[in-house]
Amino acid sequence: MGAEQAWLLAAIPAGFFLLLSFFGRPMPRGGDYFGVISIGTSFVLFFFVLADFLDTPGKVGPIVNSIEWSNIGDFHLRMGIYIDPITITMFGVVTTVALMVNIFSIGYMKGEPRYYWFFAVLQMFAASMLMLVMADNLLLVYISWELVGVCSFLLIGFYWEKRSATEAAKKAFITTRVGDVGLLIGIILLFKATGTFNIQEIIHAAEAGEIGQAYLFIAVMAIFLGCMGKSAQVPFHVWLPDAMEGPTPVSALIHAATMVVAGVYLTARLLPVFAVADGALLVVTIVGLTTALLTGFMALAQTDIKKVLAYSTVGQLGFMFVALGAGNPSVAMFHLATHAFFKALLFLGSGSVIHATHHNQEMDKLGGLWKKMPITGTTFFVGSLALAGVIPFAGFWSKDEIFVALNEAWGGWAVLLLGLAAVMTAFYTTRLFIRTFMGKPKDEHVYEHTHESGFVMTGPLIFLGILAAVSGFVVFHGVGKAIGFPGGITEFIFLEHHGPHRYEMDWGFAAGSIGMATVGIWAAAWMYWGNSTRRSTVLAEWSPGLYDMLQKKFYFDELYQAAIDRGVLGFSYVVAWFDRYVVNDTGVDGSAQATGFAGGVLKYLQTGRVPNYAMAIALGVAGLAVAGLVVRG
Amino acid sequence: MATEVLWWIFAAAIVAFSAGTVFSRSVLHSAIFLIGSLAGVGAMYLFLTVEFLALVQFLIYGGAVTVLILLALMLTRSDARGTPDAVNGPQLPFALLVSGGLMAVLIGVAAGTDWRPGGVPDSPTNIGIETISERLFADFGAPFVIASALLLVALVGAIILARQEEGE
Amino acid sequence: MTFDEGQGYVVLATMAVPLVAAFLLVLVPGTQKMWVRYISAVTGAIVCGLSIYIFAAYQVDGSHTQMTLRWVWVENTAFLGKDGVTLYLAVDGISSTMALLTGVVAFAGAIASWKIEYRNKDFYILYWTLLAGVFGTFFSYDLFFFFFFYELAVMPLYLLIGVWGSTRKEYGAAKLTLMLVGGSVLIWIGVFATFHEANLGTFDLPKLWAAGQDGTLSPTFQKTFFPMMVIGCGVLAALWPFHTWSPDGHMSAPTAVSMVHAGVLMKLGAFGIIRLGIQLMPEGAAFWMPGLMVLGVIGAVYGATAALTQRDMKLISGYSSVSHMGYVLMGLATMNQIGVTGAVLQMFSHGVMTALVFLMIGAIYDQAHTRDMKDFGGVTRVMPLWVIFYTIAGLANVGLPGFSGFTAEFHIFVGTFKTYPVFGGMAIFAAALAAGYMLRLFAIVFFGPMSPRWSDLKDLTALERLSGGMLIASIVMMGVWWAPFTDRISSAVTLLPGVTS
Amino acid sequence: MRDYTIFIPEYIAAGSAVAIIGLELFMPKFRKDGLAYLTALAAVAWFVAGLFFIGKDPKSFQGLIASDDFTTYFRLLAAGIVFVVALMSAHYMRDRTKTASEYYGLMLVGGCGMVYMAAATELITAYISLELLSFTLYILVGYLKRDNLSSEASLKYILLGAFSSAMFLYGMSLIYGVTGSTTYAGIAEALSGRESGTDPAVIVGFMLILAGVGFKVSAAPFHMWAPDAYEGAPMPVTAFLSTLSKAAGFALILRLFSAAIVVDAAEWRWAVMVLAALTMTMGNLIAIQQKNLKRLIAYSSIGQVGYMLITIAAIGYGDPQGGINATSGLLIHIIGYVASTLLFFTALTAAYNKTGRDDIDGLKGLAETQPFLALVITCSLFSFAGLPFFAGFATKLFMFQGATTSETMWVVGLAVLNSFISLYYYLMIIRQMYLYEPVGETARWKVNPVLGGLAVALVLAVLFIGMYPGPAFTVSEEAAKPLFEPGVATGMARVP
Amino acid sequence: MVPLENYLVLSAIVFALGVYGVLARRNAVLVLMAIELMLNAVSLNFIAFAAYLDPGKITGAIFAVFIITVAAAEVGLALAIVIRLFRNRATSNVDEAAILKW
Repeated sequence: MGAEQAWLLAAIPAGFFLLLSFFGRPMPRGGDYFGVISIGTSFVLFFFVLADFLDTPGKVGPIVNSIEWSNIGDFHLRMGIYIDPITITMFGVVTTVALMVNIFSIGYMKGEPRYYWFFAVLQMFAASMLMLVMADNLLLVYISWELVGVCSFLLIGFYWEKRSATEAAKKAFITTRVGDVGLLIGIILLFKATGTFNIQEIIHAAEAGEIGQAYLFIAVMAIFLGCMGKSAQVPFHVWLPDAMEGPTPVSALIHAATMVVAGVYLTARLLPVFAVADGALLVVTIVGLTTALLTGFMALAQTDIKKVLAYSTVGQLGFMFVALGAGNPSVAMFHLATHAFFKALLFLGSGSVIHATHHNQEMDKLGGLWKKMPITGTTFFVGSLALAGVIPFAGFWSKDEIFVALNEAWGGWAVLLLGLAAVMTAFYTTRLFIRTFMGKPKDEHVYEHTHESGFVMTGPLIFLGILAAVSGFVVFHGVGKAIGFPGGITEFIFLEHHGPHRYEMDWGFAAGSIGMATVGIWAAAWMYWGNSTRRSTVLAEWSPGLYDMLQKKFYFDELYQAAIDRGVLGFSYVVAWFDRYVVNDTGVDGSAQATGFAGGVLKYLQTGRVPNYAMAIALGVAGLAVAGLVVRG
Repeated sequence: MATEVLWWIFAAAIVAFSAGTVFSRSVLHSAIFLIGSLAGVGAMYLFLTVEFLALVQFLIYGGAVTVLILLALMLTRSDARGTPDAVNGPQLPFALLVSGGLMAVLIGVAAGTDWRPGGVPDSPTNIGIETISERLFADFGAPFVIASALLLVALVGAIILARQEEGE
Repeated sequence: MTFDEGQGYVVLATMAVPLVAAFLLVLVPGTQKMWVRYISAVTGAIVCGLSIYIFAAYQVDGSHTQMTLRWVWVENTAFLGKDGVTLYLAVDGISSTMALLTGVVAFAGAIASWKIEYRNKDFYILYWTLLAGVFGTFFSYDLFFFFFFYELAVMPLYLLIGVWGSTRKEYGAAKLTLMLVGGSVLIWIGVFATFHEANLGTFDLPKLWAAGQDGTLSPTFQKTFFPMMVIGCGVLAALWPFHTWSPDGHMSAPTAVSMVHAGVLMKLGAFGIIRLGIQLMPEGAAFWMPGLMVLGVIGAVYGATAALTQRDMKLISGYSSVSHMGYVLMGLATMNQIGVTGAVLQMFSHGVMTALVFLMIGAIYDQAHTRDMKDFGGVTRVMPLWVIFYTIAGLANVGLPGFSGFTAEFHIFVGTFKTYPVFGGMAIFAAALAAGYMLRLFAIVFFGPMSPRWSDLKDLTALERLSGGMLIASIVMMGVWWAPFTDRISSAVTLLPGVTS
Repeated sequence: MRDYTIFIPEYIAAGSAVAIIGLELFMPKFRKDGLAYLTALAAVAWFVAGLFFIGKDPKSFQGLIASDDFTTYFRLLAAGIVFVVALMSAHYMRDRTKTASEYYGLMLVGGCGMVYMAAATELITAYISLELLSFTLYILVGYLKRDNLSSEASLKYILLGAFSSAMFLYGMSLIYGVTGSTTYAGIAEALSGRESGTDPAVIVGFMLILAGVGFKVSAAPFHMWAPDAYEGAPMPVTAFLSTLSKAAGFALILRLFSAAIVVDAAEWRWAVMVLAALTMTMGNLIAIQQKNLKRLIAYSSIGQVGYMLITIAAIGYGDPQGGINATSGLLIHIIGYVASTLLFFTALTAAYNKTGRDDIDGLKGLAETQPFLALVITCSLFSFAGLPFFAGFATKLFMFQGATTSETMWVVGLAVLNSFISLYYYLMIIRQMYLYEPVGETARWKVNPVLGGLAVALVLAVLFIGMYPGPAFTVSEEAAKPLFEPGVATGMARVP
Repeated sequence: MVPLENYLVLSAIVFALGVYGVLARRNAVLVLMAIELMLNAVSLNFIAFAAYLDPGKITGAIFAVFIITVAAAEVGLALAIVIRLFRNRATSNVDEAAILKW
């Protein structure tokens, strides 16, 4: 199989989606094995694609394969795939994580209602996501983008009997949809300027300066709005924590590793266009920074394991945007990949905990679980270290790269701000780990019944744990070469736009990174180590208001609620009222009633008396005669 | 000259009788005024030298029609002497206004029209009975026939409507 | 043998079969309810098959007008010259698409009405008469017959809604009928004026179109009467602010009527704007289209906004129809190829998805006798298939890729952006509002805890599945592979006067 | 030139009338519905005799009466109306009167009156024919003499009729004074010989004539007798009034206006337009508020008159070809309107014979108890409203199209708007029949076979005209042509 | 001699008085009488025109003959109807015969 047939990666899961959704229910075990087979096939195919790509003789170049989709006059729409290193990176990330999540789910979801449906949608999700990353045109990107959103909606709302799940699903869909308004506008604006949806052609046009600056800025900002929505950047971040209402494997797959990075992916894909538009990159940086910082703060005070991880995800996405804002897509993609592995690990780990403790995800009731769940605990520990950016785990390398790139692009102030975010990352990660796995159990009853999960769940944890530990090393030239990338992995990633570039350790930044991680970890350890609650409440005591604000996530939800209630729904009530009473009752019914009323009045002219009738005749005659004399005479 | 004076007297009488017909409070008086007015018009036909029509007017109108009307008045009023017949109160002023206006318009038309571009003769030409009969029977046969049907219809209609049925 | 020969009878048959069915049904005794149903189902199948044939057999590369049939009706009498009134049936790319829509929806509606017990014979007679009118309008190339069938399509609605409807049915029926006929009144005046102004002694539309383009219909005339035609047709297309029959009418109408009405009849209005507006009065169109654009945008945003807070499921769909027809009008108002093509796509798309929505609402209303969203919750537990069907319809409504709604809206947006970027942005915003009201409905009705009151609701019947399945197939077909549609539509759109590429 | 043969059809009609009256006189026991069938037979004979006159060279009787296609058209129409109304009356009159022969005889004579109105080419003849028809109608309206409403209606009708014919006569006298002639051709010649038409006598004369004929066809504000007379009259007479009397009025108007005074059309066409606008608006608006069906149809027919008057105005605005167009439009609409009205009254009579109610509520639930009649009534109402498949659609469309000129455009628009308003009250009737349950007895009942057959025939006619108006339209055009042939009218409108 | 206009004016006055009578009187018979006045005025008009302007053909005079005929017949018929109403309703006042209205 060649890379031209990469569309099979998406087509196979899509086919399995249809299979499972139509026939999954009566299958033994809901056909969960088909899920593994489907994603597994894609996972295997990924290696074929990669190999084919690397084997392309001569200069390694993008692979394009497109067909004509529709014609309207001189508007020809082509649909196709475009395979370049970014795509392949995404292939790897998506198929790997999806496979792990599928396997994990077999254990985790056992006994749930609509078991087959869960797997069906997972396939659809994988298919859409894979289609998204290989699309050669923005229209196809948008199509898959929306399909991904729908799958997310279906999966968040998987427990639809719960109101909160339903609400969360709705919120996720609508929030991202608002961003999508921007995305669609941006796509169409770019189309209007260039006459094509093809990404490469748009990039060429933009780089050739065919599009006006202001116009281009508006267009890319509109597209960026969509990316912000999908990647839950401030102020669209509110849906992601709520999305944790979905089953935990879903959180791992969608809301940590793959779907939410679609925004990052698209921005990376279009970064050359962003780069042309003055100021666009600065906006991206600022949004990324703000998100990283704010969500860092928000995560500090959360007590729900998954919520902490959710905010952490948003924050890490902020990091990626910062990297993009620095004009360095390869670094962003690198962090994207490492983050996908360790965040999937963390989520699956937390899923394992939740599963083991019978759906308990409050830190306040957990503690000391390492003893009971050694594998989960260990892998979780690895993941935490990677997230916190401890050398030599994966997160360290990618974050370090971001700092370097950021420094090159925007200078020290940005690095400092991002550093603060990194400190907080280390802090809440440590807090999470300590409070869940260390110390004494806070709720004996929960603790009693906890047990280690089965191999179907721990297997993926171990696999991801290994990746989280070592995947950062590919940054080294030698490692890349060793695992088969000619010219090293950097050359692979930095194809075309930036030219070959060798990673070199900048020990200054590395030291800084290590320092930040240490500070965060130390602070958290100081507060939460042991069983003393005295220190852990130090912030709440010092400033209850601030603590409250952190816990309430800077009141974003309340603000939105008010805006929607008062603003949108209020406006809707006004419009509905206007429609009912002004347009309908007054305008339409009113004119009907007026007609009827006129008839009701006029009919009383008909008095039934001959003299009156004769009077009408006489008046008519006299009137006509006089009018005739006046008009004509 | 004398004819003119006489004409004016008759004209005044016609107007007066007509006014009496429509203004009189008593129906009986009205009927009598009507006879006067009709007779006056008949006289006018004499002025216009259409003796035959004057005769018809006296006979049919002065005789038959008024008798019929008087008969109807008798039949439809409990007291034949005729109590004052109230007029249509609320409409009265408008009736005056409208008929006055109509009168003004018609008088204006009569006076303001150039009836014949070459000028109207001063006096009427004598219309002999022969001319009338010739025209009526030779040239207007069709309406004459239709008019006979019309009279038949009126006859039949008056009979079936006025005929008393058993039980009345 | 050229393709055209003999094909005109297919078009005639498509229009005539419903009429024949109506006549046959008159002869069937009213007590034979099953016979009535069988006849209707067979008729539906035939009509659907014929319309699919018309769609499939339409030759994209062939001449613009295909499958013509001409029978002289009245000519060389008084003011009528040669070809005065002819039964001139033909299809172009647009009407072949519309025929497909009508065929599918008609069949679906016929099956969906299987449950009707009360005087079902009369119901089907009126139903098929209405559909004959719809087909006739789509196929007519003669102004007289265009108007004839246009009125015919409106006429049976009063009784269909008044007798078999629900929820203030008399009011809804009367308002709907009167407003629609009120609209056709304006068209009527336009017809008189056009005939008089062209002074060709013929109602033949191609000749009149030619007159509209070569200036026989003077620019002043066109500018004067274009608004009349467009508002007249626009009433049926739920042009803001003449849309208020839509929510109330749909609320009152029985299932199949809602399906056909929202699915097909509203398209007649937009179709009329193409035929009698753009094609007949290109100068007027050029002058007035910005105005139509504004009204379309208002309708799109307004309908979506008003739908946000409705409680009756049918009202939501009623308002969303206003919104979606607003897109159609916008697409037409763009006067460029992509936009107008998008408008026709949207006509098809809105037709099938709205029909599906109303089919679903009918399916639950027949059992629950309420459509108030607040009464429901967690219906998924008892009616999972219903929920899936409704969800597909809803997502198509929202403009989700993979379903027809996206295809259509996307083209409209692209077209709109070419000329009116700001309005395009507002329209896209309205599409986001669509997500708001649709998901609100999903959340309230489908999800959440289920009230025990609904525990004995039955899922879709086999007939409803068949009916809905056809509609879903159409939705998905257009959503995934729209080239067959765009090929046909754009072949016709290219030739519309004043439409830029 | 006295060619008595041109009256043969009317001899048949009038002779039958006398024979029928005589029959009952001498055979008082003769079945009263039998009289109706005899009348219908006479009408058929009349009709068949009339058929022989189609397309013959126009003949004139002393220059007063023309026997051309126009006349023949109304001859056939009159025979047809009498035929239908006679059949419609059979049971109705049998149950309500002691003697019926006069009724049928008068009906035939009234039909002759209509023919002469159409045929008259001279004022005296026209006037006498008009009175002939009016007299029969006065009597027929009051024929149920024990009925309060019937005699009241008759009284109103005759008083106002006489009043307006006095107006009409005064107008004629003024025109005669100006032109010195009473023949249409003479009037036209004299008028075109005058330098200007703006003499007050001409203008006022036209207006008075307009008032007179306006009364006949019940144009506002001369329409007020119509609802009362319609409501009070026996039901078949209402049908007779609303078809034959209206058609006759338009026959007279068409001949008079197109042949005689079209020369000075500038003086009256605006007034006709104003009357048309006023008439249709008044009729339709008031009709909305009616409860009684006969009264409602009265107002609705007033609305129809408003539409028809537009064509008269259009004749004034057009050249001869335009006149033919407008006239043929009007004539075809008269066919459609007459057919629909007769259909309506046939069904209504059938229902009335059973229920004895003529108000809208009386039709409640008719679709349950007698679906056939409900369907028939619906057809007729849809035809009135101008909905497709029914005569009203095609005929109204052709009429309006024929009447459309640049100047009359606004009234045509108003007319279309009005026909929209009319839809509302037609729907009100349909609503009673279809949307409500019957009150009282809900069992099905049978329609009298004669009425049923009549209704079927009329429905078919209405459908035929609606779906294939070609033949009717051709006939109408042939009938319209004689009016505008050179030599009949000396010229068309002076350019204002 | 008396000019034509005099007759016409006289006729106009009588006609207008007749109109007034129709509009103002309640009794049906009186209304009829007023109508007779109007018809007389018309006849006068016709005859005057005939005598002055159309002495050769005297169509107007013929017209007057017919008018008189019709008027007589009309009176007869109308009175029969008035009597019919009187029998039914015991009134001959036109404004009391107003069941039919609106």
